[in-house]
Amino acid sequence: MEVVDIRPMLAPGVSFACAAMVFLFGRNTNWRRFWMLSAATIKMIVVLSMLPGSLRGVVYTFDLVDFTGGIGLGFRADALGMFFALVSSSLWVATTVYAIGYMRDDEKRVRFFGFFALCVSTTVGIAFAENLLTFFLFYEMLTICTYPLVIHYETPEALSAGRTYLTYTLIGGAFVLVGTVMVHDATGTLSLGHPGILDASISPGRLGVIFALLIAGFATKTALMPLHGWLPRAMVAPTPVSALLHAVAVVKAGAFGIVRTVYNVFGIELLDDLGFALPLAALAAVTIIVASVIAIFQEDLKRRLAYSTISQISYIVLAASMLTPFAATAAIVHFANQALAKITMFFVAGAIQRTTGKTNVHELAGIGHQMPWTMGAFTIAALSFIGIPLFAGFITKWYISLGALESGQWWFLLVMITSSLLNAAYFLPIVHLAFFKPARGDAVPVKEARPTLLIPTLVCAAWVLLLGTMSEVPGMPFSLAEAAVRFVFRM
Amino acid sequence: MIVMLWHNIDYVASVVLFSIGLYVVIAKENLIKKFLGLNIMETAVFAFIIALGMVEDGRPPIMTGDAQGPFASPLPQTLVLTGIVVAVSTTALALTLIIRIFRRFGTIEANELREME
Amino acid sequence: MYAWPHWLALVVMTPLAGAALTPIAALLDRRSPPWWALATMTFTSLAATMLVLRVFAEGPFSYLPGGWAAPYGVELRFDEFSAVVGVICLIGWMAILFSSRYTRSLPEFASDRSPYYYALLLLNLGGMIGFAVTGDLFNLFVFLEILSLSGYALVAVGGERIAEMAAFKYLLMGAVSSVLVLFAIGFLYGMTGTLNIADVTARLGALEGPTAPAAVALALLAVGFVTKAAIFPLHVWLPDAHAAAPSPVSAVLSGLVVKLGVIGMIRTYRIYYGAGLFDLTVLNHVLMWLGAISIVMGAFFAIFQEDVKLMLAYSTISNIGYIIMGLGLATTYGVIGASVHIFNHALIKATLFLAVGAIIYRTGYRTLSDLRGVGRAMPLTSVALSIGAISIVGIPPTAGFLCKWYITLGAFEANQPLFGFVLVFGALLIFVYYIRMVNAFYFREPIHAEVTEAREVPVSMLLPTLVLASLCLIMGVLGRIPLTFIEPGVVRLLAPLGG
Amino acid sequence: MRRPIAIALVLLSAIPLVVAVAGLPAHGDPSAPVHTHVSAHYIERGAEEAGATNLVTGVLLNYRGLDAAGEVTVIFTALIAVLAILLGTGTTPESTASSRGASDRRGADRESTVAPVSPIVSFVVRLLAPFIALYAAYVILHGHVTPGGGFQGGAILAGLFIALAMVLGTRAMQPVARTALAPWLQGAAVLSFVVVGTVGAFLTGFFLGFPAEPPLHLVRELLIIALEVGIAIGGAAVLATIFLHMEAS
Amino acid sequence: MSLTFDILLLLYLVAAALVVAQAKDLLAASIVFSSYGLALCLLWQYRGAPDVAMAEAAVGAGITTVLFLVAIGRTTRREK
Repeated sequence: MEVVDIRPMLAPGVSFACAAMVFLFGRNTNWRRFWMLSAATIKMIVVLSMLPGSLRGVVYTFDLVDFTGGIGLGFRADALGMFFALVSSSLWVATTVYAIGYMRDDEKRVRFFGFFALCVSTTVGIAFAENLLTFFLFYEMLTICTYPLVIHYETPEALSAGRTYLTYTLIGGAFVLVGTVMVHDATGTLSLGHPGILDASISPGRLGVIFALLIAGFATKTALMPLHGWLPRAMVAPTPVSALLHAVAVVKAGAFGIVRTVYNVFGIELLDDLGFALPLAALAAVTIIVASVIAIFQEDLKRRLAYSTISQISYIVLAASMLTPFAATAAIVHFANQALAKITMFFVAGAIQRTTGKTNVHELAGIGHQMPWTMGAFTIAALSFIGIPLFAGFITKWYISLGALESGQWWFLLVMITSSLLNAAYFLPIVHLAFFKPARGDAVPVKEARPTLLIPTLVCAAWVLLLGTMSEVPGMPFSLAEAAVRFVFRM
Repeated sequence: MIVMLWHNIDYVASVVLFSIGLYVVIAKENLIKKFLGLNIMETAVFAFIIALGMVEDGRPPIMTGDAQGPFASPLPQTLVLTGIVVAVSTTALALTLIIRIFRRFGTIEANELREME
Repeated sequence: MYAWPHWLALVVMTPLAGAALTPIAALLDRRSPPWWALATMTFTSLAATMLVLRVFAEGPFSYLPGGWAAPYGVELRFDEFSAVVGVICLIGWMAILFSSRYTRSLPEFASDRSPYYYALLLLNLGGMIGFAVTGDLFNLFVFLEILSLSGYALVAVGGERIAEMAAFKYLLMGAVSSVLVLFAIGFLYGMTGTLNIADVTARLGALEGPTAPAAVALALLAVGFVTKAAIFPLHVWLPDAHAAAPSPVSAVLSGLVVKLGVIGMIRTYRIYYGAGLFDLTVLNHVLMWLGAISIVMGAFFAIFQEDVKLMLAYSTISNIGYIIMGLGLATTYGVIGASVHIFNHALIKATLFLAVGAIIYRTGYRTLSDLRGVGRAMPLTSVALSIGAISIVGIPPTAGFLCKWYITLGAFEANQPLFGFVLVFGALLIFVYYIRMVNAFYFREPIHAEVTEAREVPVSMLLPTLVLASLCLIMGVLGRIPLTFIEPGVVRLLAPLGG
Repeated sequence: MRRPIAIALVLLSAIPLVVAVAGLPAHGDPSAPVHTHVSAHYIERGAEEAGATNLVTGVLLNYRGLDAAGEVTVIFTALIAVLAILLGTGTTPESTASSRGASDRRGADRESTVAPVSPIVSFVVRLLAPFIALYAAYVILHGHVTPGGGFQGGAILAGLFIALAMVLGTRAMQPVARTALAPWLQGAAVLSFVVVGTVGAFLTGFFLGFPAEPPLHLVRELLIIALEVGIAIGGAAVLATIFLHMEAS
Repeated sequence: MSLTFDILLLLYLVAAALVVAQAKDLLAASIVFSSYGLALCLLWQYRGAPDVAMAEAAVGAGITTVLFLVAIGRTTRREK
């Protein structure tokens, strides 16, 4: 059932307005905080208010402008988009609180928070994009809005990282654009409201080019290997930005694009017939393993997390390209699972850096005693990534494994197991170091991180537990994912 | 055959003059010379247009009472009148620029100017 | 209101009359020329608005000066492409307003030069308007000369060191291309005995005998107009000329004057498509390739420029490449995209040049490294500049996007995917140099005190910049209006192709 | 290095041009389209429709009046362009006259263009001046009947002015160029088209229209003469001013 | 007779154009250009275009040449 409703447009609109207010009247700290927090809250309320309807199967749509002949800006909150929007808007609240604490003494706060709000605005825009053009629009805006955040410190290193970031993502964006044009040329429509708009009447060669273009374009933001080069370098950004890039916005936008390509542009049946999904799955599998191996050797905590992100985000790609209902559920649910766990970890890394100034893994010995709450949150996230039952990550791995069995491709199971082991290999040493090793050298007494940093961390960690234990409870995001899967598989 | 060629000689001459002018514009370095070349190109085109409007044994298109045809076509002549004005305007502007360039750089040879730039 | 027929005569004659009266106005009051020019353009804009409304409501219409029927007298014909007069008036108005303060900073710009500067601007605008609305080949040439001559002089008027040389280079190439156009008109006249564009088309279609003259005339017209439009390899005059001119003039030259070469190409196509004498595939392919080379080359050169205005000038070459490529694609989408890009690029480039002009006016610097950090000192101007930059790269929802989208669609429609790729990746190259600019303006520490202390420019300069910048956004969001507006014209242009 | 490229380019363009002119209707052929289409109408009806026995004038001012308006605008543009480039550079006639006083010998020497004028030439020019002016007036006012017209006459006047300037020294002519009337004279051609065009619009309903009904033939004649005079004054003033400014630079 | 006259005039035009092209002395080139204009004027008078001939004589051969002379006087006479 489709209902015309302004809320899908309102959601990105709120953060857009917030950005405008911040840019215009952001000099005053109190007003800025007021705008940021109230916009984050309002937006979450707007998204949440659509949740009951979405669970009932209602799709909210709103067409803003029609340029001409089916090319226009439109918003559409279907189950898949709702899921992504829910994740990003709820995490925006957490990140905002955290960023207010983290960026307290920064000179360029106005610019930072303005673009920060714009980023979230565009992310929700991506989630609610009705067609590929709107998707592309927000996708490019996201690229541009994150650039000032990446180069925030304006050091030569940051500027160079920013250049790398732009080079990768803009070239990716160009691929997406050409792919989009070809889709329009082939079908005359760009709508994402169907389980597949391309059909078999188009020559396989052309479909192959479209698939390659779209996937290559989205994969640059997803940081799928070998297109991952920008992500570790972008770690020079302030920590809330890294959290945003990795957990909520940029990488997820790419993954969401791949999911949309697979489910809404091509559709399950067509891709199954064409057999394009298998190479993509193989690529994802390789990325999962290789990135994990690289992560083991990273000394810098944030860089280790970066490679971990590359590995984890590929779960979504892998699951999406399996083309079975169980795997699809895993792909969608992983948006939330990965986001919460990863954002927790970045919050922790940032909190440690702000409180103690430490960035390297080996310096963390004994820190668990000084900052028990923070490191506790870290442990929860780590266990979730490894895939221990009761934690959110387990759900993903379980459903991917079910999907692997469903599709009869046993080697996916092997990938899952290897990946879990590797995750353990690079996360557990940190936990071990933090809690079971004495602090080395001049142990300056360090207290727990300040509340604005700690509370968001703990909230996210709690959600990791909550998603892991109570995902089947009606009303939890899981049921939304199932609704999305039903639509995609026409069940 | 030869008579035909002689009859068409105006067109051919226009093309020859046009080519000479074009050659001067491209090959010569002196700016004034370039502009002399451009003027030759322009007059060549004028000659071409006037030749278009000419008639065998034609008279000027002036309709005094006793005038008998055939008359040359008046339209090409008006075009060329306008063209001449355009040509002199362009020349005046170009020469002014050349004088200013000479004041500034002390030369009007294109190759020397390129080095100074 | 818009049905009054005389608007079409007024829109042509008002700026010319205004120009003739400007030195006289200066006699009465030395400070009056800018305001007089502004008043003239205001009235012209009114007329242009009426005309655009009328063509939107009724389709193309004619005006017959002197009342002589079409092939015997000169016909003014206003079609969808002529709607460019709207943009000409808008940008002209803004440039004049901008100039009223800007010219005070020019070297050698003594106040006694001022009336002639405004007269030249008015003549330039009037020439462009006449060029866009005339339906007669020779009249086209006359207006081409008015706009070219005034254009050459406007380049030199600022008194930059190389201004006169740039102007001369422009003049030489422009004059040669004018001669070529006149030669071609001579050929067409010799074959058909008429100068009216519609009549030439019809009689050329019914032509008996050799077609070689028509082919050569086409080649001459193409070379002539492509030179005016500054397409590779005939672009060499453009960068210096547009960089040396005063910024409001650059806005007019880069935004409008080069576009008239494109309009000339459209008129040429109208004749030859309509006559159907021969297949234009070869010409189209040549134009596509030249367009593609211009896109890449213009963008590539722009990347290495330190001088902001030179950078913008090279980006003009790149963007004209888009338009010419769209024309060469010869598909509905491609030509619609190209035609609308004529309008949109004019807005965008004018925004950029005015914003840069404002910055130069305040700081006196014009290279990227000198202008570091200016974004903080002049926030509003810099925002306008950024909007322009985003638009010209073609990032939605700005004005530049839809055109590029349409031209890319056209490339696929014409089964030339290669050009689709060139276009999209050319846009990326363009982005690279605008990123350099934004980086320098916003994210670097200033190295000059003038930059840190720069204040926002006065309203007469800020207003045009901001209005144009917001139009870049509005035209992006309301992109459907120009697209649907131009569509009938394009369909009519291409109708002989589809059979 | 430039020469071979130039020759190649010129040949490359000349060959198609020769082929093209060979394809045109035979030169002077009365059955060519040039003579049978629009021109035939002019020759047949032009004299009575346009009100000028000299069809060239008739076509220029009447049938294709907008072309003529454009033409005078072009030359006006040239003047404005020259002024815009030269003014303010310290080389205007005014500043030359004032700054290069009698003490500056070089300035005095440079007043005439090429070489000192011999007394005989000087005498002849002065002697002929009134006759040339008379001839110019005839060419202007009789342009719609006999060969000639406003622009030709204007050019002759300008030529006379230039000859006098060479003979008498440019400084003697400066007062003419400096009058408050100068902008009016320079813009005369364009303005006369605007005025006559507007009058025509009121009389006939078309811009630049000339009333063709027999009772108004005198009006038509007057309008055409007004245009011719305007063009002549404008053309002469523009060319003379350009000369003076270039001379003084 | 007429054809011979034609040919002679046209030959003169081409020859004058060549001289203009090759002369190193710009003053000489300008004067030859003036004579070229007068020859054109003659040709056009003969082609039935007296109006154009008059304009060319006054403007093309006259004023244009004077402007060239002024420019040469203000710059340089020799072409390098």
